[in-house]
Amino acid sequence: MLSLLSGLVGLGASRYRSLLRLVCFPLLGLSGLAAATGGLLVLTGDAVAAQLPLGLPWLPWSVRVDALSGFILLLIGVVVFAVAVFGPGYTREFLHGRHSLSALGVFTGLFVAGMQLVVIADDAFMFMVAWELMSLSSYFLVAFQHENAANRRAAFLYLLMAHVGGLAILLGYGVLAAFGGGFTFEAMRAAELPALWAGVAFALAFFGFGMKAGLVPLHAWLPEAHPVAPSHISALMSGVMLKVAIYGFVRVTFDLIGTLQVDWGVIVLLVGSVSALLGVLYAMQQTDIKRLLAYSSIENVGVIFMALGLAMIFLASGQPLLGSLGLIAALYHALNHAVFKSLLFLGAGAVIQQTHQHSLEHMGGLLKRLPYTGTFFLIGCLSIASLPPFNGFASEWLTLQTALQGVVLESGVLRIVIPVTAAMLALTAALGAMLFVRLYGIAFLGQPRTRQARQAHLPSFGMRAAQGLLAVLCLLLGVLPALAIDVMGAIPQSLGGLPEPGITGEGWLWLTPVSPAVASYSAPLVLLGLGLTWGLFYLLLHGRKEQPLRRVHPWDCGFGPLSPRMQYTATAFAQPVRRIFQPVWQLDEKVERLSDDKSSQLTGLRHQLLVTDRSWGLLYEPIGRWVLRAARRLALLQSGNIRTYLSYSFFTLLFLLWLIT
Amino acid sequence: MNALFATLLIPLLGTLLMAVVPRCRIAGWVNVAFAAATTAASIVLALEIFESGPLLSPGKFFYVDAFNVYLLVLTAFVATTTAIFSRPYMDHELAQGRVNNRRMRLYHAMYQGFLFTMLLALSTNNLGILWVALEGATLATVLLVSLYRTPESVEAAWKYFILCGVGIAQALFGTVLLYFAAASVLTSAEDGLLWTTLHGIAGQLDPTVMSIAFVFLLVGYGTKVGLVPLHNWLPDAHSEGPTPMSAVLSGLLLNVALYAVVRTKMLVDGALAAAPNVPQPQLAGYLMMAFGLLSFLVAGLFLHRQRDIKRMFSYSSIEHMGLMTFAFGLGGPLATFAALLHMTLHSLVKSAIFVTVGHATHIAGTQAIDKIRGLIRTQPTVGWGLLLGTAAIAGFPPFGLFVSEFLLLIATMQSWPWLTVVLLSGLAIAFAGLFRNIHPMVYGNQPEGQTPVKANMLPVYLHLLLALWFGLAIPAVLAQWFDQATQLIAGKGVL
Amino acid sequence: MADYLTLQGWLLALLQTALFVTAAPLLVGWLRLLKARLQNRSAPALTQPYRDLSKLFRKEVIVADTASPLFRAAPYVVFSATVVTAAVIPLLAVHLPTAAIADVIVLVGFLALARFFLALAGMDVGTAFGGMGSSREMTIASLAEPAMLMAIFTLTMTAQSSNISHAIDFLLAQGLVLRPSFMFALLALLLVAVAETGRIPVDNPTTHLELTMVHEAMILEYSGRHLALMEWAAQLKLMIYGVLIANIFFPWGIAVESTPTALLLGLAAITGKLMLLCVVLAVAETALAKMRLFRVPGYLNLAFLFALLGMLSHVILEVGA
Amino acid sequence: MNFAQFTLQEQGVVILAALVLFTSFSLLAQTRIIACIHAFAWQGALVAAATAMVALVAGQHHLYISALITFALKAVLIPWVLHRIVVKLQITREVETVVNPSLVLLAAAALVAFSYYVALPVEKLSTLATRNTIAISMAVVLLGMLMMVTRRQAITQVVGFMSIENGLFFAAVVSTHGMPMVVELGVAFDLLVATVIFGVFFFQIRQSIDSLDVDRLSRLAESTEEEEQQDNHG
Repeated sequence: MLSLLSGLVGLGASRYRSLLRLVCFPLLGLSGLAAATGGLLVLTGDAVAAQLPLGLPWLPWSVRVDALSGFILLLIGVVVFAVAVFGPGYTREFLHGRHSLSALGVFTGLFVAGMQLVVIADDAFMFMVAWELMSLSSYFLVAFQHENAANRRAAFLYLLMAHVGGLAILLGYGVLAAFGGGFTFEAMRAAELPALWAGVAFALAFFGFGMKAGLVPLHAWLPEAHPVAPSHISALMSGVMLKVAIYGFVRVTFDLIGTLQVDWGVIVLLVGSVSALLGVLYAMQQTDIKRLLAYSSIENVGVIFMALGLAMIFLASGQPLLGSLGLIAALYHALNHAVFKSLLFLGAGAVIQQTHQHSLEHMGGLLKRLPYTGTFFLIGCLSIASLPPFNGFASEWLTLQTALQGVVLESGVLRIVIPVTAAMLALTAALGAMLFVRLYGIAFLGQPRTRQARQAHLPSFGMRAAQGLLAVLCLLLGVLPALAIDVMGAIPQSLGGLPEPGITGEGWLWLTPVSPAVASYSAPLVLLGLGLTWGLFYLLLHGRKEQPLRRVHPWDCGFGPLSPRMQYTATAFAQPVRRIFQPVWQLDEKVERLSDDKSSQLTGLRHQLLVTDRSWGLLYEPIGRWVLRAARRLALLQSGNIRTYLSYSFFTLLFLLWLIT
Repeated sequence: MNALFATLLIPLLGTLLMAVVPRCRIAGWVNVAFAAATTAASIVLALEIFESGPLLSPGKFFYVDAFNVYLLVLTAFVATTTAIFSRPYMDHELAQGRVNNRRMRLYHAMYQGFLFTMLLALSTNNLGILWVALEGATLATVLLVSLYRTPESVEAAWKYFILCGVGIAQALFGTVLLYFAAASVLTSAEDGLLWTTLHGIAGQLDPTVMSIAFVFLLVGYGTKVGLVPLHNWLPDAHSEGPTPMSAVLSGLLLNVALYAVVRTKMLVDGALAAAPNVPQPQLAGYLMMAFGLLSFLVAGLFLHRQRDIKRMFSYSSIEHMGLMTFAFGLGGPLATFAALLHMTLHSLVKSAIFVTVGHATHIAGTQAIDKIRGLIRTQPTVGWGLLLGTAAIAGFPPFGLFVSEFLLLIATMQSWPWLTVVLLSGLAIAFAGLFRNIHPMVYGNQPEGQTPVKANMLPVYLHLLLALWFGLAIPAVLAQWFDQATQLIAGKGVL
Repeated sequence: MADYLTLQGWLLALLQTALFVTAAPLLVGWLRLLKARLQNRSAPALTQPYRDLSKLFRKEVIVADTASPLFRAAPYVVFSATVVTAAVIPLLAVHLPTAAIADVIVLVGFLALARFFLALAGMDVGTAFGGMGSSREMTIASLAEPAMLMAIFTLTMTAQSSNISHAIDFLLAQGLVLRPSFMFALLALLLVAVAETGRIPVDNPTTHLELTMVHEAMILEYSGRHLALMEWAAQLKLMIYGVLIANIFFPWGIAVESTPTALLLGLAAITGKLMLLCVVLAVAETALAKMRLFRVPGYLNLAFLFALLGMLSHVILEVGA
Repeated sequence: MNFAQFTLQEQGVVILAALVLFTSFSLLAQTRIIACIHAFAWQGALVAAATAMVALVAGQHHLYISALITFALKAVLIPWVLHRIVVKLQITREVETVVNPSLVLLAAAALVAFSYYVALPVEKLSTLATRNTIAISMAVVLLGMLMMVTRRQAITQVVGFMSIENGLFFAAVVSTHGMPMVVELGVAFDLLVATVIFGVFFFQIRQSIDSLDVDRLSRLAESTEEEEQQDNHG
């Protein structure tokens, strides 16, 4: 119930310009805390339900928080809290701008409230209202810095796709409601769907939620919209909103439809793995730091959906234990992604605030100038690159373990498909590591590439604190996954009584997804081992006479001083990958030779590279063209001639008369 | 009873007064006062109806039940708020020299006259008078469309006049046929056009005549509703007239015309359902669904290529009227409830949008979409009003139109599942069409020298707040009311 | 699980790890010796790597003035991660407690962690070489990793455990079974190992020619103890792959019980296996030339193909039968 | 029922109906504006006469009033107003070219057949002697629309519009002995106002496009010319 209150608090966070930073963000923070505690209470206790005096006369909004909603609430709350700590410092730069801060405050509040309401909704109607509220308010936030035409375009695209997705979800609920005889989730749960209609409902839900979550090829809005919002909003969108979409998918498929089919799982698995791979490949070619992070969200959502697909396959083929394992893996990855992606977005926000640059090519050497942000960002990178002992690794490891259990399946085809997708996951993870080496190496290491990067200063305390909080969470969730997963154990139970997998059966030190004999992982011991070795060798090497370090210029091959321009660029770094996976992108590469007029000597080369998402040319543009062409054809009918109009009326009449006789 | 007469007489009086008194400086205020008085009277009337059930005047000339009383209130209310907006707007026009004092007089007189005809059309029991009133509404507004005397406005008015005139003539033929059908059943033909009488004997009316009559009525009143392909007058008339006129045309007149269609549909349904051996007992519903869907889709596509802001929103009106027509055609309590709700909310939101658009055109000095830029920067209240209004009209929650669209979709899902796909793609197309044009207008930097105008955004935010309220929770009184109307139309309620 | 988490087990594991770490330079020495012989050169001493390391440890540390703190931390991270990896792998005996800490996927994760920092360190100074090396290293690794995991999945699916210790146990218990899937997996893993440890034909550990180096380009700016740690880590990595291949595909001889005789036998067995493996590697390195960078994807695709074939033959030929 | 069994007056109504239909045809065929207006006046007079005849047959006294109003409005007032406007606008001599007149007349004939076909089930219902004339009145309505579709002059369009009204009125009279009085008065009032407004419009149109050719009223269109060309090319 606390969470409900928090939603209203979020709503109230809408005061005036000067008050924004003083009132709005603390309120938001309170809301986050309330949501997190509420979520945690429910996760460890019982489900809570209530009805609100809102909604249709015969269908009041009903609210219910079970373990799954509690978990997502917790996730929302944590990120919202961090964002609230981050916000006051970050929005300082807008204070003297021409942007309406009250709009920012109102819509941030509404956005958060929308997300929280989606999660606690217990009927389709309220769900949809909250869902669209979330979409709409985040749309306004995307359009916040609207003097840029690209931002407007992004906002439009976002709203359009959100709307289409929302309509699909609505239709999916419609199918369920038609068979269940009511809009409450309870009625839907009880509905007995014929296989065909269940498939339709599933397909609609997958389409709608997948669109919001950014699955390829429905992802086009995501890399456009996420980067252009203010960074703390990007963090909320990437970190939390995508999780709300995943929540919706889990709620509808696992809970409401209930009886799953193997085919669905395979589809989800395949789409997920394609998204993961394409997401990371696209991210690899981005130079805009936030765009890169947005594409990486697509990758991670793909991973989450892979785990969900596995869970569905196992559940549908009578392996509930493994199904729960996949589900937990997916949700744990969702939580982890929320934490590290918001950390990274907040870090990107701090960097952008200090350098006023979005492109990696204009950064460099920031670790020295922003030591806190740099360190926390590194932790985020390590987590998202799924390296042990950070949290990203724990959840990806669980996903891989789930995949490895594919041997128990009857179908030989699945036994092949699942390991192949697991290998794709491995490829994704490896490319992800490369991606974040690139991001971190180019932006934070090396020498500053521009004056702005050289002059970056420490961001405000709140901003650092928020990042620090999330970084600590990354580490905690990575080192003590058993504790977190133990808390999550109630979730499968709440989804139609699935069994609780014994991941944490061996105590807090160990993760044992199936049994200790099959696989085990002890992150605390890993950390201990790493620390011990490090400490030992550090002592060995430094314990004796301290050798002084000598600082010199790096080796310049004898050509004179090194300049920042000699560094490897982000584009260059990704060149091998670009070449290997060439067909994935639509590449438009131009090399222009600049020559001197008189001597016709080569004075310079200009290299231009345009990397475009293939989905545009294959999917979106044709649809847009089709609509416009249809509109143009229709417009020919409306010629402006009144006699033509009269004849329409005339022939309509004649036609109808003919029709009825 | 007295409330009803007050409701009707106040605007009639207003018409005469405004027409007679020359050069009145406070005409705008008087206009507001009359409209407000009408609203008050209509609310009193509504409360009476709510307490004591349908009201039939002694001469059986007027009949007010749950269905039309709420439309009465809505009409009077929107007319009032629009009048509030119209005062500064028309002053601005006068200052700009686009109209002179004589035309202002005409404008105010016709404003009240239009209100009167609409209220008359809604409250009368006689289908003939309904026709007369609707034709009267056309006549009252046609001169207002050409108020600016530009070539475009004259052309628009001419088209409006001719197309609606012809259309409504067809409706009269339908009415004659109705009367004919009734006369062959009734002993005293005098009552043959009274809706109450007709409704009572609907089962005995000849199905063939009724279906022919319905075709004529549908085409006739459908022209006024703006159903594709009879809609051609609508965008012209809306875009060229003064903006307050567009607001009431879009928000109210279309409703009244649709009201007429629905009333006749009830009769035809009754006749066809009772008769044996009718090949298609739901003929009226099917026709309305087909027209509604066609209008909805075509208007949605047209939205994509608009260059004039008011024209664009008039296509949006066509789209929504199509949706309502579809919903009424679908029948059934849920769809009917949705249609009634949609009607109310569309009126509120669309008139709010037109009010905002009026201010926006004053700010930019033009109606051309590609000239209107950066509204949020220039005047945030107008910019946000337009943006929120558009979001509301596009069916985004928490605004009420979402609720009605949701209900409609669900109703469609129950009886025609495959049509939902069409509806959804239509909604998406229309939505994209609206926003692709709205975006550059509200966002971005303002052009040089663009300054705010004196705007009265009270009506806009009042309407939007109402729409928001209905979206979050329909007040119990109103829900009861809608439900009564639903019971009248669809036979049973949803509550 | 608790049955072998004994103090004795922990001690044994520590010992084994220490042995692993100290033996790594020896393996490299042996390999260099073999290669020199094969190429008709006079060979350095077997202990030459140790001498190199101790020299580096004693030398003064020079750090570029553009370097950030990460530059100095990286060698420790790389080395620790590699050591922890080594600790997980059964060298002499199975059923050691360290084996339970991490399964084979985590092992890949450790290596990735080391590589991550290595690549970052390469980019830290801000010269062109470092970035180039990092870019190439990460590209190769990201292609090698799926092939490696695919090969490993074949094994784990056969053994129904991704825990190396358990898998070896399982294979030992089965005795000698000729599995087609293992053949392919072995081939795949060999190819991957060559790529991952930076050997010819993918990389040349001895070159410092600007445009061809990969691993060396990243550690170009290191000196003194930092360089020593980096080199040592690289040597460890070679040994890790060697031991993995040797003990998984040819598990015989490894100690199942922790008695001194069994352990000694295990030591002898692994020494023999590694020596043989080095011979194979040395022959291959002598016979082959380093290939161009953009031939590497093809090479790794071959590895992936082998791994995939292994998987397919496992599913089709071995499970059904 | 045999036609011969009708009373004389009833036969008179039918004959008048035929004449009304004929005037509709002549309206369609007329190219000169003045002649059109005259034909329209005749039609109005015939409808009024028919109304009076029906009043006589049925003994409905209020129909006499209707007949009177009709006569005054449709045979005298409206034609007179139109005539004056034509004179004022100096287009008395204007001749309108009708696209393919013979085709139009053929279509008109087809429309008559169609209205008969549509009205057939309706006529079975009525007990009135004049029921056959429903088809005629429907035909008059449709012919009026046809006229509006084929004519380009604003004035002839108005004439077409008025002839539709004639058809409607005629239908009301012959099928049901007229609508209730209050409705008829309302309709007449509307018609009167409409005539005035039409008059106003003629001048406005004339002012804005310097002609009364409605085809030139096409500024407000959805498709632009460039696009049409583009479409033709593409």
